[in-house]
Amino acid sequence: MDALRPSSHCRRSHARGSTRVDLLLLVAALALPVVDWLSGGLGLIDPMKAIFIYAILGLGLNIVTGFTGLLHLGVAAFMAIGVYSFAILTADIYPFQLGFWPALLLTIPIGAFAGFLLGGPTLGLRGDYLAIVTLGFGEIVQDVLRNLETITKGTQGINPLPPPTLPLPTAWGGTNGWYEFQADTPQPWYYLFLLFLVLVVVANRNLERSRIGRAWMSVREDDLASKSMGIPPVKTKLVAFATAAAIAAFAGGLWASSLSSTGEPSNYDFQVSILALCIVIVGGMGNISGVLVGAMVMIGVNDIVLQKIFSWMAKQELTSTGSVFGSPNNWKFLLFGLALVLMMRFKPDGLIPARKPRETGSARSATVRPKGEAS
Amino acid sequence: MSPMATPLLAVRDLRAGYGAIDVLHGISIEVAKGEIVSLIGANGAGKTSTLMCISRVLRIRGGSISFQGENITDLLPDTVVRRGLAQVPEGRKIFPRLTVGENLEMGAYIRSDAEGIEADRARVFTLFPVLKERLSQLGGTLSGGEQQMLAIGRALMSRPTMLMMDEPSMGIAPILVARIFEAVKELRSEGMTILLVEQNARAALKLADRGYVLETGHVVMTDSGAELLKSSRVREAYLGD
Amino acid sequence: MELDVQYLLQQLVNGLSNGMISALIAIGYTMVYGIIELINWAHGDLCMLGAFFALTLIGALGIGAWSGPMAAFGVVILLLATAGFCGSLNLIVDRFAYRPLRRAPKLTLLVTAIGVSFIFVNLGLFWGGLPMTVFGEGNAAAAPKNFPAIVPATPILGGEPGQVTLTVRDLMIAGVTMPLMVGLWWLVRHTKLGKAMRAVAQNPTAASLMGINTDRVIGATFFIGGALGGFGSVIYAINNGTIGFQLGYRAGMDAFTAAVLGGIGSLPGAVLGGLLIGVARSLSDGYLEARWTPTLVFTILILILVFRPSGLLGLKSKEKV
Amino acid sequence: MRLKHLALATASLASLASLAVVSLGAAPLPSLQEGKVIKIVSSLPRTGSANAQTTTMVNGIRMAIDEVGGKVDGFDIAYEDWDDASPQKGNWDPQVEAQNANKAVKDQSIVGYIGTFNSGASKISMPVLNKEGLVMVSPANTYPGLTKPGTGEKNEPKVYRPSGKINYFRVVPTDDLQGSVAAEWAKELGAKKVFILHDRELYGKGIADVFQKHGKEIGLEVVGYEGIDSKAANYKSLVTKIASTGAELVYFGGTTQNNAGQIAKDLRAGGVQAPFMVPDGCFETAFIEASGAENLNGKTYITFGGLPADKLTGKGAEFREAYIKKYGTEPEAYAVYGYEAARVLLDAIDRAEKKDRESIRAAVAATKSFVGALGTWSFDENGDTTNRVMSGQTVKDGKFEFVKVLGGSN
Repeated sequence: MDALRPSSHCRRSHARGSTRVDLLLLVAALALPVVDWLSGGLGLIDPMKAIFIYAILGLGLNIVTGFTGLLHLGVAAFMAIGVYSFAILTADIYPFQLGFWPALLLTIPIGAFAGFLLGGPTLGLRGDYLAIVTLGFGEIVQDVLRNLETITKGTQGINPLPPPTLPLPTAWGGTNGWYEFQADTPQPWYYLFLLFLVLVVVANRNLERSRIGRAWMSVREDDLASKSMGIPPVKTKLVAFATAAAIAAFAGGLWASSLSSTGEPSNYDFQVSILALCIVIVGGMGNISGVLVGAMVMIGVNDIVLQKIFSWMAKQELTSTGSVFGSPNNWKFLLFGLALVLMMRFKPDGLIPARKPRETGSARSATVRPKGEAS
Repeated sequence: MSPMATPLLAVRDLRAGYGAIDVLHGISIEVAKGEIVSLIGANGAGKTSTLMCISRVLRIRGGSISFQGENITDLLPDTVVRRGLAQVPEGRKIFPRLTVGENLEMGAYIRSDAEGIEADRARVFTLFPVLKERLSQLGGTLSGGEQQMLAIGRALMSRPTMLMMDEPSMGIAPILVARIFEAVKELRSEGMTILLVEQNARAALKLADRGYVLETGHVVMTDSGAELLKSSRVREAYLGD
Repeated sequence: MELDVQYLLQQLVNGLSNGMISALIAIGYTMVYGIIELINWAHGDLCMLGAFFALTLIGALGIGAWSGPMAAFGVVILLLATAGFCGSLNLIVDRFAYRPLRRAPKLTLLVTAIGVSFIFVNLGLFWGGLPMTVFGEGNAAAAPKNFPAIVPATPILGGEPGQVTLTVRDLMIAGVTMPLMVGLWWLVRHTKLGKAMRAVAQNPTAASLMGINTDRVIGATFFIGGALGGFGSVIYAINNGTIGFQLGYRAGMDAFTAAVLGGIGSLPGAVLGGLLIGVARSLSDGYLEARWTPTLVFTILILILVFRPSGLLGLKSKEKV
Repeated sequence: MRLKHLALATASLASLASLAVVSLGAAPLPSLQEGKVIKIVSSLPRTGSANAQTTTMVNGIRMAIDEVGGKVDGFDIAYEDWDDASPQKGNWDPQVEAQNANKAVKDQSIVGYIGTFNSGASKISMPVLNKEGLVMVSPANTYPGLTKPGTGEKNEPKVYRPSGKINYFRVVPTDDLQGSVAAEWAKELGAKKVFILHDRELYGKGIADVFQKHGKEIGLEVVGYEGIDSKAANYKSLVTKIASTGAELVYFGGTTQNNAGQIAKDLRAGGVQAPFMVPDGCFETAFIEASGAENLNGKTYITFGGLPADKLTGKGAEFREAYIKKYGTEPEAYAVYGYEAARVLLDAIDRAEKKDRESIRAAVAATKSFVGALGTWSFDENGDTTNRVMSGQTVKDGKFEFVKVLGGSN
């Protein structure tokens, strides 16, 4: 037990520190629409929604990959399950026709159930085998959504989907006592997304410090040792997996509502899973604040910074159509890839590395290669 | 103990660690040619880290290492072996899915003198005849003691000037432990310099010319093997008396 | 449909010839995984660049116009040059992207590989946009490119409707992949380098204590894996006849699935996995609905892993800590 | 540790601030131009697989604007080429399309929105633009439900028109037209047994479904119907299957990007000599390049909405000449559609009394007997082109060759 003392102390003060980061981010996020408004519309509010959604998705994935140490390459599949179940529960071409709130709540158990279904038989698998199972599941879900036209409308997409509603008197902008969110008024959406993000962050922080959270990390550090301490690894992993699936499905439901459409099944392909994974790793595996920063950097750079730079270039007539090199759009993959490589090169533990119990976590990464000693 | 004029291996003020934690806080060790020097200490005292630093596997944060009068602090692990400093690592670390023969071949990786290699192989087989019987068996199928013999044999295949051995007796049946210490003596009689890390302090100090006692990353005592065996501090802490 | 033996055999031929190409690419994954536990995400895209390199070479040397024995000579040139290109490129990537991260967490390496894959895809887009005569008149960068049929699809067996047909291309695929696989097996089993590769894979620390320069051995592994990918990309391009900057994703995914199905890290496993997936795809296309083929392949994969957690020929290694 | 976190927090704030600065620098203040600049934007997938097609479309749009010297009725026309794909997806991204729509309605100087490429993307932006009355002209959407009541879901298209007004127009014929015309042409060509393939996308499957439905109505025997895996390396197994059915014509609903060229190649390599028919998604030289001319020559049929540029006189011929001069290649189907979409929009801006969104929307809706590069046509009450002239082409000596006008009866 003596050996644990310094680390638990360090984790406590670390938690204090990250709470501070969280609060600062929250203050910045709350202030952003005001800044945006004061400066006459920077167009930052709308793209921020994507950052919030990916942050929620990343936080879900962080439970599996960050806390529990499992490589998960199919988180988009659970998002798609959330998107499509939200759509089927709400759209007026289906019999259920629920409202926004009950449907969004239902995505959570549906996602969790899907997580159990996949995780149950496969979570005993070793790391990279599990990775390909999740990857394969992602492909299967996409194909099933595409092929089962009678239920999912195939590639047509399901729309329109109901926006959130709030009980608000007419004086406050409601009609008949209800305020309905509008697609082109991003501020209410912004704050709603932010609220959900905060809820997910708080839930994650509590999970991180809870018994199950400690069990996750113990499984990550040492599967066998946890078993001997009475933590059943497969069951523990399953809870992590289902929780992540529930969060991803929830993010999906929210997203579908904000788009008022499911889009196509291919909008939830492998690239989304990879992006979520990159957010978790670039931010700092296992670190909640890291995931937030990761989402901000990864989506912010792509959706905001690059967009602004490119439209500035277009205005300065720096672009041309003559050759493949002339259009900035043709450089996007390269810039994105280069950013990933450089970030990993110079911050291999992520932008905000998680502090693991040092005796085990760091010792492993400091051996020649992070690899178990075969003997 | 008299100061050595030109020690074969000289470690000065060595510092190293993992992540944010320092495990070696300035270790200084010297080994003269032909000596057996033993490092003893509790679990986590830094014995294995010291050897890994000398083999240049673990990153060094301060201090220097010289071997045969040359500074080897900035070398890569494979070059250290080429300079004649081999290690039998803790837990054997044989290659489980290579045959015994292939394991030995890997030991001679830096060499290309076919005849010399053959001669050294024969020497290993005289030292540990059982390896010859197991020649085409996979390393992972050997018993713990046999694996230890293989690990020692493998290290010898590079024809080192000095051998570092990390816990050769760990997890091995007593009868085989005796055989291994026997082999260490034999090697010494052939003029091999040995730096021995052992948990079995009594056996190690009996064998050693000199010893160092490590505690939490510091050298706390150093003396001849016989003197250390007599020391009350050592007796209490490491010999269970 | 009643069982039509000719039809079944033809589908098996189709499946095996596709499977062999997958297997060749899968070996690149499995070798790199075996030695540094990296899922080399960029491997499929490396093969894509290899195909563009081969196409450029055809244009530069005018290989497309060669015929008869000269065409065979042309194929050999393409194979060797592309293998060299892909191997060197893989080696360079290892040197500058992966080697600095040897001590970093495993997933850091994976994200780097994903980044490299994006870079490769973009390079492929640029490559396709170069105004070269070999790419036809248009220089629409993203459009699929025609890869000349240097090896014709002439039947050497059958050829009439309803007969089992085996073409010169099928022969070429077998003629390239089989010797390479045997050669690789020999290299890994019997050469000093091969043994060193296995030693590094099994215990890198111990290997460096043996005086093995692990970085050099890992580099060699990247080179060999990349070179096999290069061979694979040439026969892929000749066999299919169309290449595009996004082909790497799928070629890579098929090969990676094959590698895992066979047991990642195992060379015979990669080959077996590739063949099995090729045949499964072919039978699914042939007897079921093609739209369900990807689903079927992944379902088979998941089921096999559930019952054989380390793949078909994978080592039942201990749960890694 | 405390210091480190403070530093991090400062860094993240700083990065937010820098985002703000970047955007401040980039956003032009509309008031500076005193309303003399009218902006048109296009929202098309510019990153990833559709890049080849959208590049030619953007070329077409730029040509249309250049032709009028960048000025209409005294107003300067500014054009921005927006991307609705993201690099992380390599394909159209609903989030980005939604952002584009929201961005467009906010910028009051934007009076026309050319897009989208994917019908699914329009489903997202249509209602947003509709509420603000911003006119949208699609050069590529063919899903009928976007405009035609009764062809899609029961709530289509009214869900896309919350304001009740029609703001969405398209210059391309919809799948229901092209699919039927193709089936009829197939019959005319003498095929009795057809094998239908599609790429499992909204466009490709939509058109294949119509082909199947109409084909059965007119007495074609559908001997096979398969959705392909558009990323597969090749289709040998499917071709073996097609060969075993004795199909006399193979129809593929899909695009060049979704491997049409590979199918053509595999058909011929697999000994299937039956004619191969594809829709306008393959009417581009890239299709011939990808397939290899020898696999298409004389046995491939392509349907296209409107007459190909080289068969047009007047406007169409001028366009073709100018395009070849500027870009050095034959204008593709997509280039024409892009050009036509931009021209109809510019024409409406010219005609609109006031240069505000509503007047321009009304002017687009009132487009009648427009002399365009695709022929002379109008917008009907749904916002669809009345151009029902479809043309059929084949491939000869590695080039598209006009065969005949199809389905011109209405």
